[in-house]
Amino acid sequence: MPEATLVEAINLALGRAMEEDPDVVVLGEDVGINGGVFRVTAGLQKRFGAERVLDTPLAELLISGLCVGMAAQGLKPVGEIQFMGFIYPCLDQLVNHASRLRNRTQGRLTCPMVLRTPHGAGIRAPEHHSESTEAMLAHIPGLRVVIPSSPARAYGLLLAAIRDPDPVVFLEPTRLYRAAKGEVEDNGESMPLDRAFVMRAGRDITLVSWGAMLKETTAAADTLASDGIAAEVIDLATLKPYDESTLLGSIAKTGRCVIVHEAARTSGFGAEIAADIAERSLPSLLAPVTRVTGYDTVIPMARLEQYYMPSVERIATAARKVCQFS
Amino acid sequence: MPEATLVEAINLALGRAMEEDPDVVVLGEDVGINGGVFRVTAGLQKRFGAERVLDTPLAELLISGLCVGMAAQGLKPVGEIQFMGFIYPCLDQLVNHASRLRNRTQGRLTCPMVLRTPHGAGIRAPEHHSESTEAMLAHIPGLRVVIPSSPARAYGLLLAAIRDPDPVVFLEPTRLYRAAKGEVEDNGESMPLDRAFVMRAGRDITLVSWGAMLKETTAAADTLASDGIAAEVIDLATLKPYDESTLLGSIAKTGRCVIVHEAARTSGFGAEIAADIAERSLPSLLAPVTRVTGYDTVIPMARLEQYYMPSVERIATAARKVCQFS
Amino acid sequence: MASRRVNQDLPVIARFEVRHRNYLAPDGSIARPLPAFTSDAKLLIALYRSMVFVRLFDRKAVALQRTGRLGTYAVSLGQEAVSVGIASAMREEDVLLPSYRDNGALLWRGVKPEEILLFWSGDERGNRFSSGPAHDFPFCVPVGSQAPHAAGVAYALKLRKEPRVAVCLFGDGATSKGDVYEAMNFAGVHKLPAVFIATNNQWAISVPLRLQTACETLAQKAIAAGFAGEQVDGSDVVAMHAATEEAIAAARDGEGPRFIEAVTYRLGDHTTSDDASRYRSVDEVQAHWKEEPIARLRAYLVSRKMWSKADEEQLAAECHERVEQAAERYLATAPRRPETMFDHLYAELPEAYASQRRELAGEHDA
Amino acid sequence: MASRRVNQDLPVIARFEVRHRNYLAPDGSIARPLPAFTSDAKLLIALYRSMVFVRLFDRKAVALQRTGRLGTYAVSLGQEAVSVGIASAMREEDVLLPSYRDNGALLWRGVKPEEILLFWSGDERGNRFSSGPAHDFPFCVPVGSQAPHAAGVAYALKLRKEPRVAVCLFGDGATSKGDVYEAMNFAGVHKLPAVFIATNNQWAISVPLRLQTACETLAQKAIAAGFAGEQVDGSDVVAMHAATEEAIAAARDGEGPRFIEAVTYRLGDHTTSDDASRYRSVDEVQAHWKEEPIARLRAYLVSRKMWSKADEEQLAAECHERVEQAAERYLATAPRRPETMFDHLYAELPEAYASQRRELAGEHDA
Ligand SMILES: Cc1ncc(C[n+]2csc(CCOP(=O)(O)OP(=O)(O)O)c2C)c(N)n1
Ligand SMILES: Cc1ncc(C[n+]2csc(CCOP(=O)(O)OP(=O)(O)O)c2C)c(N)n1
Ligand SMILES: [Mg+2]
Ligand SMILES: [Mg+2]
Repeated sequence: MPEATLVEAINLALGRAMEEDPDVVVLGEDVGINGGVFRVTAGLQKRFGAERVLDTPLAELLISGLCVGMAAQGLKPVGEIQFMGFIYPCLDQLVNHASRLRNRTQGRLTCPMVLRTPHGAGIRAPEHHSESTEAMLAHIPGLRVVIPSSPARAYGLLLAAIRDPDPVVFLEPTRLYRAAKGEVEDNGESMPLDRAFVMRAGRDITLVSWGAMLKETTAAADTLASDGIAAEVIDLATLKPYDESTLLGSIAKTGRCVIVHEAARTSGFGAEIAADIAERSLPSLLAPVTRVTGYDTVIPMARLEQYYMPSVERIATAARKVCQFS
Repeated sequence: MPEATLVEAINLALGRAMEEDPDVVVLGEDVGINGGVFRVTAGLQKRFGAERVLDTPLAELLISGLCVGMAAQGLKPVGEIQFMGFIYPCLDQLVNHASRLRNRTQGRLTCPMVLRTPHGAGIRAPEHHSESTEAMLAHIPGLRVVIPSSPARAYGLLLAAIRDPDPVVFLEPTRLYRAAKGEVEDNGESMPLDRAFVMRAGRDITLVSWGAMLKETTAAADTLASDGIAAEVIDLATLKPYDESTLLGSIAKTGRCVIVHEAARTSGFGAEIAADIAERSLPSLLAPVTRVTGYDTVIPMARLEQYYMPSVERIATAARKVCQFS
Repeated sequence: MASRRVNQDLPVIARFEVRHRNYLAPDGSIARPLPAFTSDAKLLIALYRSMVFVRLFDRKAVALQRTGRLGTYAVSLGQEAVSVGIASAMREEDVLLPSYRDNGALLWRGVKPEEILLFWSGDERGNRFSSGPAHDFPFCVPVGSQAPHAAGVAYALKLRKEPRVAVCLFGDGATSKGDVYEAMNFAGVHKLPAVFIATNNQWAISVPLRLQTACETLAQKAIAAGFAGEQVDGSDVVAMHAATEEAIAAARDGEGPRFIEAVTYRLGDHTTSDDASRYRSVDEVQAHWKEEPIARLRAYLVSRKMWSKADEEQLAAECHERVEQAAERYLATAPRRPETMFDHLYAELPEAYASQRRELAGEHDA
Repeated sequence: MASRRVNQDLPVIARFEVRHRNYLAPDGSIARPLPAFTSDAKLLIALYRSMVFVRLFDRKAVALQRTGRLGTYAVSLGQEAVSVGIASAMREEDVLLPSYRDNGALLWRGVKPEEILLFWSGDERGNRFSSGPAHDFPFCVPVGSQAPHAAGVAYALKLRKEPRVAVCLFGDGATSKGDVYEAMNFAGVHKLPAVFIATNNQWAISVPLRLQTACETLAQKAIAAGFAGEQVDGSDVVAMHAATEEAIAAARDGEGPRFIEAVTYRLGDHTTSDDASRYRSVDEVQAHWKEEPIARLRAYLVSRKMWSKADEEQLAAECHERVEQAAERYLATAPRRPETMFDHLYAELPEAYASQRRELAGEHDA
């Protein structure tokens, strides 16, 4: 199977989706001739024309609102927001319209759109370019929130997101765009939007994460292995709705859990998972569910960002503590 | 002491703050001669003039952005968003600017603003008028999020919010605007922004809530009392930063906890509290921390809203189940 | 212009103008030569009947609200010519994106009055439009947020080369929202088949136009989007119909978007929750009663012998009957079961939320 | 106008125009009579020196970035006259709200070059402006979001009756954002002391102006906000200074806001992360080199014998020296300790987050 980076895998999925369905339209700032600032849409405008691969004016609210209007007319728009720090003007459209158009009209109008955006820090980008506020999105009923952590999952999940009849926010770990490489078969096969991926089986502790933090989480599992601790590593992949049964099943086995995410701790999506575990799995818990997260401060610019993001060491230390708890 | 409704208490606090500090400015849609659609700002324009009590154009992004600019120049703007369903266009300004202006400039420019908005359902208002998305706000580092549940607390907390040197979002339970009555002394005394209120002491279970849901939560505590269950009722009042020590102290005593909020369950602020308890208080927990919340669907319009919001019965049933757990 | 003008020595590189359209004067006399379609008596009478029906429908809705049988309601009293003039100039396949005060447009488009009542009672089923054009958007409550949808719809229509037009309605207050500006600007770039219409009823709840904008016309807002705007007497249904028809025709022919400012007046309260006497004088309202659209068209029709007292009485009776029957059907609508609040959340309810639906249905999970 | 025009029989009720300002032609000759301030040779030379310094500073910044000693950087190559022309027309007490490409304005206002470098290295301390006007805003990265701040600042200035003006800078791309429109519209309503300036460098990263808007000028965007806009040759520092000075004077005198479109060209890549050759031709860029502001002013100064080759050499040496020293001071800046990321989050760090700070500092909670 051919190797692809995350960028290439997403590009393949977009091309495939546009190929097989003339209703798929890609829009956003610089997605055309420039192929996106990360080159994710490279070549698409040439292949599918400027009407279907469309450079919008610089206006994020507009991009999200256009998607709603297009989708209501039966197109399948895939909007791009250049960085997650610029997604906030879309929230009105996501909360008040995209996520509820089907419900508001009792199924008469629907909103099969995807909004893609790079997610997270770690590439020494300028101010406001390092956001990871997936928890806000996960709170919105009617939305789906997806975040792949490998090229293959990016390909399969994006295809699923585009084919899904409801609105999906698709978060792309910026830090993995070029760093993550893996085999991707461009076979048009999608992956389920409600399934977590068990990346590694283990019986002592469950480590759950998503997006770029899977990297440090997996590395922490390696460290733990050398201590004789067998960690099960779960990539949540879809945050909303998330796959409780895989997660709770794992915890039924291990009794211990560390949740890792890059976003600020307070009211981050880790809280939802920890709360769910605490409510449904208390009897099987052998130790407190622990979150290793970004800090409750503004994510610093490039010079300090590495201290903000959970490190392998922080994760491993927390996991050891959880394992020692009795 | 004189009695006041929640509306009147907030009006008193605004009047007091404007009286004592000429930098306080009130702005929003219809806050002038109309006194706000809920009459919260009634009479203020007459007292303080149209320059300090200012009807803005219909533009929520603008209102929040004006507040940032005014605050950076040393004013203390109090912006009003007419309903929480219209706060989303403010998120860009709240996340990217208000909450981080101090940090971005390392203390050179600051943002002492308050953004007030009605919160929650239950008054049979039109579509999009019943939102309670406090969890999104609580995720933003640098912000404070406050929600009173009585006239006295509304008065004291709003004064504190206005005097606070940092941005505060002040959520006002719509359902209590006229329904809540209580003694309010217009003495200019503020209440601390980082303290929860123990509304009722009890040793068997901790019920924690905020805003309008305190009503049903307290009623549930009454029901439980008649079953011989002594519930401790906590009004969190400030969600960000929230008063962990009061809450964890209560749980150390009771070992059982039910969290009640109106917002959708997934990634609601109840998740944060439950996660925190699970992480820090596991050894004292006698039962799973349970959330009684709005459902994970779009809040229905008037005809079904009462089925969406947690009822006294749902709370009491959950609490009984928690108390029976062993 | 209010402020000191830009240095007058400099050369002018672009000029713009705004025109005004009005055919029927407030007293029903002819202000300027009428457009050709006015020779179609059937159409004029249909416009008249429709406006009268809207007014009676509004009145009934308020009565229902006052007696606790309807939620907050937004009347269009005084603005009937806007909704009706616009809707009557659209084809069925065109797409309407209405604001919450455009009952008249929905009714003309074939939405059942009982569905409109159902919506305002707080029931999502009111947006099903079981008999109207299935592609129309429901009332939009977040002011101005429907404008980007209109641009998206129009883009889809253009992409598919369908000869259809998106017609987007909003108020004077909405013109202050960035949403509307961003959408119009985009429509300009792509010459989309879209018509944007601002109903300038002078007020956004209690905020008068002069606090909304320093512009002397709203029509000039289109200049910033790179296309033409015109101002229309929005209490003159002939002018509204003519202006909309021309704009839609141009849009359909691929000439791009148009903007219309419909100048009218909200004679009623903002909604049933509002008390307009708090912020505007009775005199102001009275003065505007002289311009209202129904008496104006009636005066014209009567002067042309196209309408009689008997016609009026018959119409009143007919409208009364239709409204009452609609109200009855509305009141007889069986309530939704609570758990149906999950039924249109997603195409298929994810298992993660299915247990919540079961809880609401009273089925307890094992 | 591209589209079929509004019915030409209708009466015109409002007219608008846009004027263009340019004094120095691209070759440095005089295109129209110069404004009075140009008799002040010292000022002209200061403008020149400042533009040259900005260009060298930019070049150094790029060199630092290319060698891994600076983060992503946005050069202003070709646009130096905009920043410098504007800043030189401001008083110290006026408030600048810059975009991320306005290095020249910050430098003129007294911000230390090493602080600007510190900012672009990804260090918040670069926004301290320890030697510049403490009330100026830092660079704004979320495009257009500074415009509402400018309106808020101007409102505060007006409320306090301070004779100061807010000056807000953004790009052509930013004019598509609702933020900018909402802010300008509000400034119009209250006749605020604010000047909004769009640097139209023809590109927003890879998006050319024609995909940004259908408007033939950006200056006409102000018409929708109810005030005057003018178009200025943004590669002519004399025109930029004059236009800004007039606009600020009008604003300071209580005549309300102004809008300026500064037409120029971005000769460099969007940022050091961009490769402009992907979306525009070398020919296009070459053509614009003929209009660039520094050669233009130098040609004028030389033709007036106000500037010599020796002056140029001395200036180059001086600038080099200043830039190198600034770079050294920047590189010598001690890094922040990680836990300081909490130090300016709130006026006082709430206890709830204090333990996180301690964790970062390596102090473990008991
Ligand atoms: C985004 C948003 N902000 C505030 C409101 C509350 N609100 C409802 S109608 C209205 C005034 C609208 O005025 P206008 O656009 O002129 O329309 P009109 O009501 O006059 O028809 C306001 C402020 C809202 N519905 N949406
Ligand atoms: C709200 C927002 N969206 C997207 C971006 C990413 N971005 C940075 S600069 C830029 C183009 C800006 O163009 P323009 O306003 O013309 O300014 P210029 O860069 O040409 O100076 C974009 C899209 C951003 N910074 N902010
Ligand atoms: Mg209005
Ligand atoms: Mg540009």
